[in-house]
Amino acid sequence: MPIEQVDTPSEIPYIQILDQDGNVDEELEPQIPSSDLVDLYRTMVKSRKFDERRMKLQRQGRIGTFAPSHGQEAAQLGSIYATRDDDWFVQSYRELTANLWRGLEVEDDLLYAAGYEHGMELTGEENQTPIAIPIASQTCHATGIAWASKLKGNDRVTITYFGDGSTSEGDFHEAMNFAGVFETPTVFLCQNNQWAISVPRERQTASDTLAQKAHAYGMPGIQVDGNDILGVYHATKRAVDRARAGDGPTMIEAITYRMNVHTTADDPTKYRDEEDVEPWRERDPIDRFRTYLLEKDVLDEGDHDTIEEEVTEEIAEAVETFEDKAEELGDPEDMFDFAYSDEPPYLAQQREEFTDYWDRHDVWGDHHG
Amino acid sequence: MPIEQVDTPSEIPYIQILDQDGNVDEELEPQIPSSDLVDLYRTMVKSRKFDERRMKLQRQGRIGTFAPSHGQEAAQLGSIYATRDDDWFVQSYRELTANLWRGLEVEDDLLYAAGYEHGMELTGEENQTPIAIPIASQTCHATGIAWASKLKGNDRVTITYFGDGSTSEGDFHEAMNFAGVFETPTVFLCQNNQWAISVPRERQTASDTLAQKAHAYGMPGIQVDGNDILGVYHATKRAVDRARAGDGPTMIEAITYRMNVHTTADDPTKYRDEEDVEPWRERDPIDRFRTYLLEKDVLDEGDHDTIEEEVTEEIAEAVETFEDKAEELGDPEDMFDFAYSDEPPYLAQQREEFTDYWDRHDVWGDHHG
Amino acid sequence: MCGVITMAKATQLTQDVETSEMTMVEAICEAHDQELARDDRVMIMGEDVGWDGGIFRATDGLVETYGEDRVVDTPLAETGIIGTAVGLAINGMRPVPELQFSGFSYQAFHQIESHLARFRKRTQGGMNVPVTIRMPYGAGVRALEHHSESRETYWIHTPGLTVVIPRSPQQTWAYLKASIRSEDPVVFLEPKALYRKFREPVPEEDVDTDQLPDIGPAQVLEEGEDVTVVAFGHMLYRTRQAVAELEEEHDISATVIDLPTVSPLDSETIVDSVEDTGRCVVVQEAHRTLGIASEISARIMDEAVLHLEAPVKRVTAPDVQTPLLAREQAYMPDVPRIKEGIVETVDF
Amino acid sequence: MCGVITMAKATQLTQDVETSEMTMVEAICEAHDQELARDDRVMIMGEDVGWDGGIFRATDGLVETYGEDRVVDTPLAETGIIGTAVGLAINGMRPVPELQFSGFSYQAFHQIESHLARFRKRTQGGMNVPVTIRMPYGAGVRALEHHSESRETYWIHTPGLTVVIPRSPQQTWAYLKASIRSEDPVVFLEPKALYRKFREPVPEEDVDTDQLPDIGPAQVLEEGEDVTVVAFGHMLYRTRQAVAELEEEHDISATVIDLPTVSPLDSETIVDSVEDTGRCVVVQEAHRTLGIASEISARIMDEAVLHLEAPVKRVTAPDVQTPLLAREQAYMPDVPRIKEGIVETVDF
Ligand SMILES: Cc1ncc(C[n+]2csc(CCOP(=O)(O)OP(=O)(O)O)c2C)c(N)n1
Ligand SMILES: Cc1ncc(C[n+]2csc(CCOP(=O)(O)OP(=O)(O)O)c2C)c(N)n1
Ligand SMILES: [Mg+2]
Ligand SMILES: [Mg+2]
Repeated sequence: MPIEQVDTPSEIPYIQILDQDGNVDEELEPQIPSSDLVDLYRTMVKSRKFDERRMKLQRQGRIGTFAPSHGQEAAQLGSIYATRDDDWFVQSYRELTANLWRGLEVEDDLLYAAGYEHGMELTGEENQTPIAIPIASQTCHATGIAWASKLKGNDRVTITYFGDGSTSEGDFHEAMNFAGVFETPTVFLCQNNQWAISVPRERQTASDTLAQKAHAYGMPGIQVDGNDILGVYHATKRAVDRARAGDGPTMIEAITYRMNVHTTADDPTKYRDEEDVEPWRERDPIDRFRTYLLEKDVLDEGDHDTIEEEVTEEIAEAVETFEDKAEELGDPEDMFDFAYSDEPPYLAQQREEFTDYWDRHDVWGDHHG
Repeated sequence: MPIEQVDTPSEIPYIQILDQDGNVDEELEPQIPSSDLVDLYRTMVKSRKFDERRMKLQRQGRIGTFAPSHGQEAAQLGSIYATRDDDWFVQSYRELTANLWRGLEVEDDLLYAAGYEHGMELTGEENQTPIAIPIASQTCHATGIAWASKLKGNDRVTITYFGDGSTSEGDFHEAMNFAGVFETPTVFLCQNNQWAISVPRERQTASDTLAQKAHAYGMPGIQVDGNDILGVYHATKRAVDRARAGDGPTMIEAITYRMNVHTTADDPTKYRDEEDVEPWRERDPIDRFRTYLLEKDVLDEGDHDTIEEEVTEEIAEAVETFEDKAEELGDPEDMFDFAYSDEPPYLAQQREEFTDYWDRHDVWGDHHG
Repeated sequence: MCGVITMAKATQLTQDVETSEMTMVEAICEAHDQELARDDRVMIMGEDVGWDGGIFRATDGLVETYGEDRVVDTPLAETGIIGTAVGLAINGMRPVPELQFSGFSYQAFHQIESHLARFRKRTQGGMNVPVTIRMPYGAGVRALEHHSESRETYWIHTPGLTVVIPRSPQQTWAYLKASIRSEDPVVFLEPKALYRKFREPVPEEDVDTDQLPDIGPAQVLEEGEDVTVVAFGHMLYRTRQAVAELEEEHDISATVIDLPTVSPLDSETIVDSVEDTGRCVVVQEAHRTLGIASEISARIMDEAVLHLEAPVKRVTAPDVQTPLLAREQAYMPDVPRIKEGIVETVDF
Repeated sequence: MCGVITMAKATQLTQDVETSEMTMVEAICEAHDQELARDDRVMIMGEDVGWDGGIFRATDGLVETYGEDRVVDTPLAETGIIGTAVGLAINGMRPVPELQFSGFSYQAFHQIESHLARFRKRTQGGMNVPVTIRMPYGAGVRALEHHSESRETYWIHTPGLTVVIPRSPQQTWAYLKASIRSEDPVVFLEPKALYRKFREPVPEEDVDTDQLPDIGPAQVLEEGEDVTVVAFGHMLYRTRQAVAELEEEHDISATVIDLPTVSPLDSETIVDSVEDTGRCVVVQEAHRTLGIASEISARIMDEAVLHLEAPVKRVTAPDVQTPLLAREQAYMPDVPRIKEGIVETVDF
């Protein structure tokens, strides 16, 4: 007997369907209707454009901090497109592209970024959770949501998004472990964008891949080229189908890159060289997808400009709607709303005290700092 | 390119040197001096005897709850014996055997179990940490302690103990990940005793082995027969040598069994059958080690009884010492000690208020419940 | 079954129900059983709540009746327990997680503070997370380190949470049921020193929600003239003994107020009473600094300082780490200490 | 370098030192630098504290000087940061971990409560864990959810911790150095609204420990007759403006007390002052229920209620979840609100 080898799982497939130059692997090419292909493309372009617009609004002080999606459009869109509308979408804070696909209104995003909870109004009917800022905390919710679907006996799958850095948190570990134990229909979609603010992937963990962490929880792990929308779709579809069939969770590591700042509060020149970013420009997920669509005659040369104009227009209108709405929301009394389902007397008394004060003073500007 | 396999580590050796019947694998048999072999044996017997004695004291209400080591003596002793005295020992709460090897006085153990912090007095010179009750929390300390050794440039290794259930906690995950990233000289010794109170190993995680969790952190994992003191020694020595050489952490899964209650507050008949336990009686680590020592002529037939008598006597004396000490510690004022390095005025005032009260009332019995 | 009672005081019940004599821990188990039977969205989850029946037996026998999907032994991971409970609640379940001891709730602190307490607010009232977290808490059962703390302050100071601490088997039954049916997240702290301390008749049958107490209001248990004494949970038990002895020995007549809900805190009831009696003693097991007694004292300062004939007295544990079991009785306020506090206040 | 000053008030310095004008965040960086240079057991650790220099630049340039072993970018894991810091401290280091925002300290709550605050007690004084946890805290910088809370109560209510909240660049420099040298674990809460608000001369050279302030005592910044006003951190800044305006506009003369150490709380200094003025206003950024103002009110109740000519006034945020940035200025006490509180108390 002395020393023998124990068999443990070690397979991690790496998937790429559209290569860096937009060539497609025809065997694996998914059959996506043309209208969907165009919608997907439009969503990517809108996401990119809106990121640019938000950045300006932020620099002008009209909204607060946000985390751009730039560079990660394919990772988000290929995966969310592999889910159904009634599947659950459990986001972190960088999923603009996926949110747009799910129907997020641009003005609501801005309202939230400008500091109004009203932008995050949800009824529970949307099958999605609000932005989750504490890193990896939402992965536990995703396991719980998926678990509930299983208990209720419906076939909805839950997909949750998180970053490379998020894999270091205990919450990730516990969410994955519960998912493994209860075989919940969860897809753990890690956007490995190589950075957690200033900390590169290599210093986040000594694990060779992030995908292999799945094995610690008895679930399969997959790596995919995260800038290849078709590859991401394929990998996610596999995981979604598996979950829907009752075979449990999967973790996907989508390898991509954070092309921009971490958030608008961040200055990447402090910790990374422009040189590090350069090679990733060649791998731009939108360009790559466009090449494919042109090749496939789903788009023609002029379409891109039209789409860009259209989405720019949509965004411009939404910015106006946002500003009107923000104006209407002047009164800070609403901070008392929704604290409890019935306002306790003590809080009602405070509401009075504070609104009385606010009525007498204009105090919600910055000027009293 | 389409789908290719990523190479990830998957080796998990399983080690056994003394088999269930006490037969030794001569190639792997470690060269341990006879006097050490006898000391090890004596420590195992003492641990077992003291567990029995503590159980009685607890049933009589003379001490509070504790967690017996019964069945896990080899897992603890084989591993701690592979470390040096100046290595760091970071325990959880079930490591009686390892503690006895490190020099724990039986009366101090009892004092602590009877609810006197005095039993856990440590100066920092012992290179060990106190009992840690929050599951897996000590594994983070072990990574930190080992990290400090590395930063200070000394070659001390840190060994930390935890159970199968502990691998589910976020603390375990973060401790392992930090250890992997900073390549700390830590040995993570998991005593997989098959149970976390009532929850069996299979329901704790869907991972095939616990040892393979090491791969998620870029470190080697080893499985070992935890009831085989020689196998545990061998596996730990390998990990300790590796850590001491500066090659980083290792996780060891020692497969053993919790033969007794979880703690004295537990009733295992609620959740496990005597049948489950039965096969493990055949694998008793002390019996197995005795067979080996008899075979090897390190012990002869009468020695066991002599040793048992000696340790029983030692324990009896220690129980008396404990009771004398406990008697001396009647005054509860010491609960004010060591809260801060300098007692703040407000606390000094409270100390006066409370001691004044305690002086006027005999209030530390149970009778005012 | 042992009788039929009306129990307006502890439970708000106006209808008569079949009862049997139960300890607090049996009352918890009974309430679980009834709520599981009533609403199949309810589920119990936690470490050892299944086949072991809970380490205190608060879920004894339930897995046998309701199966492993509804009474779930989870992995050993508090963040996982609370985090998945949040998710389960988002998707329509009503999880009742047990954390084995309140001293291990800190492992899940961020899920409680950052999500459980905020989800409704964050989504503008759209998404409730009706989770009731049960935690045995407090000293008095000769347990280990981390098993005896009273840290309700952490939860009271967290806006968005409701914090319930019951005093008796009846009250526990009623408030646990009300909590499970509440749309708000509840931290339900069970004074484990009372788990098996005494028995009371507890309903063996389910009742309608309107028969369950409102979560929030304080309960005036006794009306007196000399002093208002406020307590809850384990300390209420000791306080009533102290008050009874003082009535007998010193003819002191006290109003006794119970706070089954320490958050939101019903200070109106306390303030009203203090306006009458002019004196107030608050008894808590927690250490003094920033215990709930401090808040009550501060609110009386706000609202009724002019009515005071003596300073509000806080009878509490000292501001030190909760000691191990040899000192736990000295640490907690006991009957004589409570009596001294009241006498001092009355004689001020 | 910009001058030479004596700064007894904020720092306890009796010797003259070279200074330069710094913001609070620069003062933190300077203090780090000096302590790293002075004692090679000191190390900085946390998310983005290395090559990024900290997201607020509190550790800017330090990794370049001291290397990656002493200024450590850790994985993204707060439990890991605090848990390993405890281990590092046990084995002789003096870690100064940064948690990126206090709103993410809850991930490490159990390591702080269960270990950091107890190690000394648990080992009967034998094993200290001299860890100083820095956390930016409070509102006012237009940040995201979880980035603006004031929850010092959690730490104040945890016996065994020292909790420091500085008010100015000088004070930050002095107390951070004193904290790092303290044998006790310190939670060092930095009011990020003041990070770049103003500059003060801050020593560019190291000083001996006896030149650093004692951690504990309150500081009387101004002596007045009509009312005692207590504050700390960001609110102290606003409070002083309010007091200055009131002196000018209403001829109100206030004693202003700063609490650089909110735990252990030096209530003696406050009580002494209230015995003179008969009136007290406490200003805190945190919401009201069980904020430090409640404790101060309760202690005044204990010790000085007979001296009061008006109830102790708590000027605080309301008892709701900290709102997003659009409402943060309305949420926090501002200068007019503080003035109203003081006037109400003086006119009572
Ligand atoms: C618990 C917690 N700790 C720290 C932060 C601050 N923080 C926000 S984003 C971030 C990095 C996240 O990295 P990653 O998971 O890779 O996601 P990415 O931002 O790259 O998409 C950090 C440290 C936080 N939000 N939550
Ligand atoms: C954080 C935390 N949660 C829960 C507990 C209660 N508890 C004590 S021991 C235990 C089971 C531990 O199982 P395992 O890690 O396998 O160690 P074993 O007791 O089997 O040695 C539990 C749940 C605890 N001490 N700490
Ligand atoms: Mg990232
Ligand atoms: Mg175990």
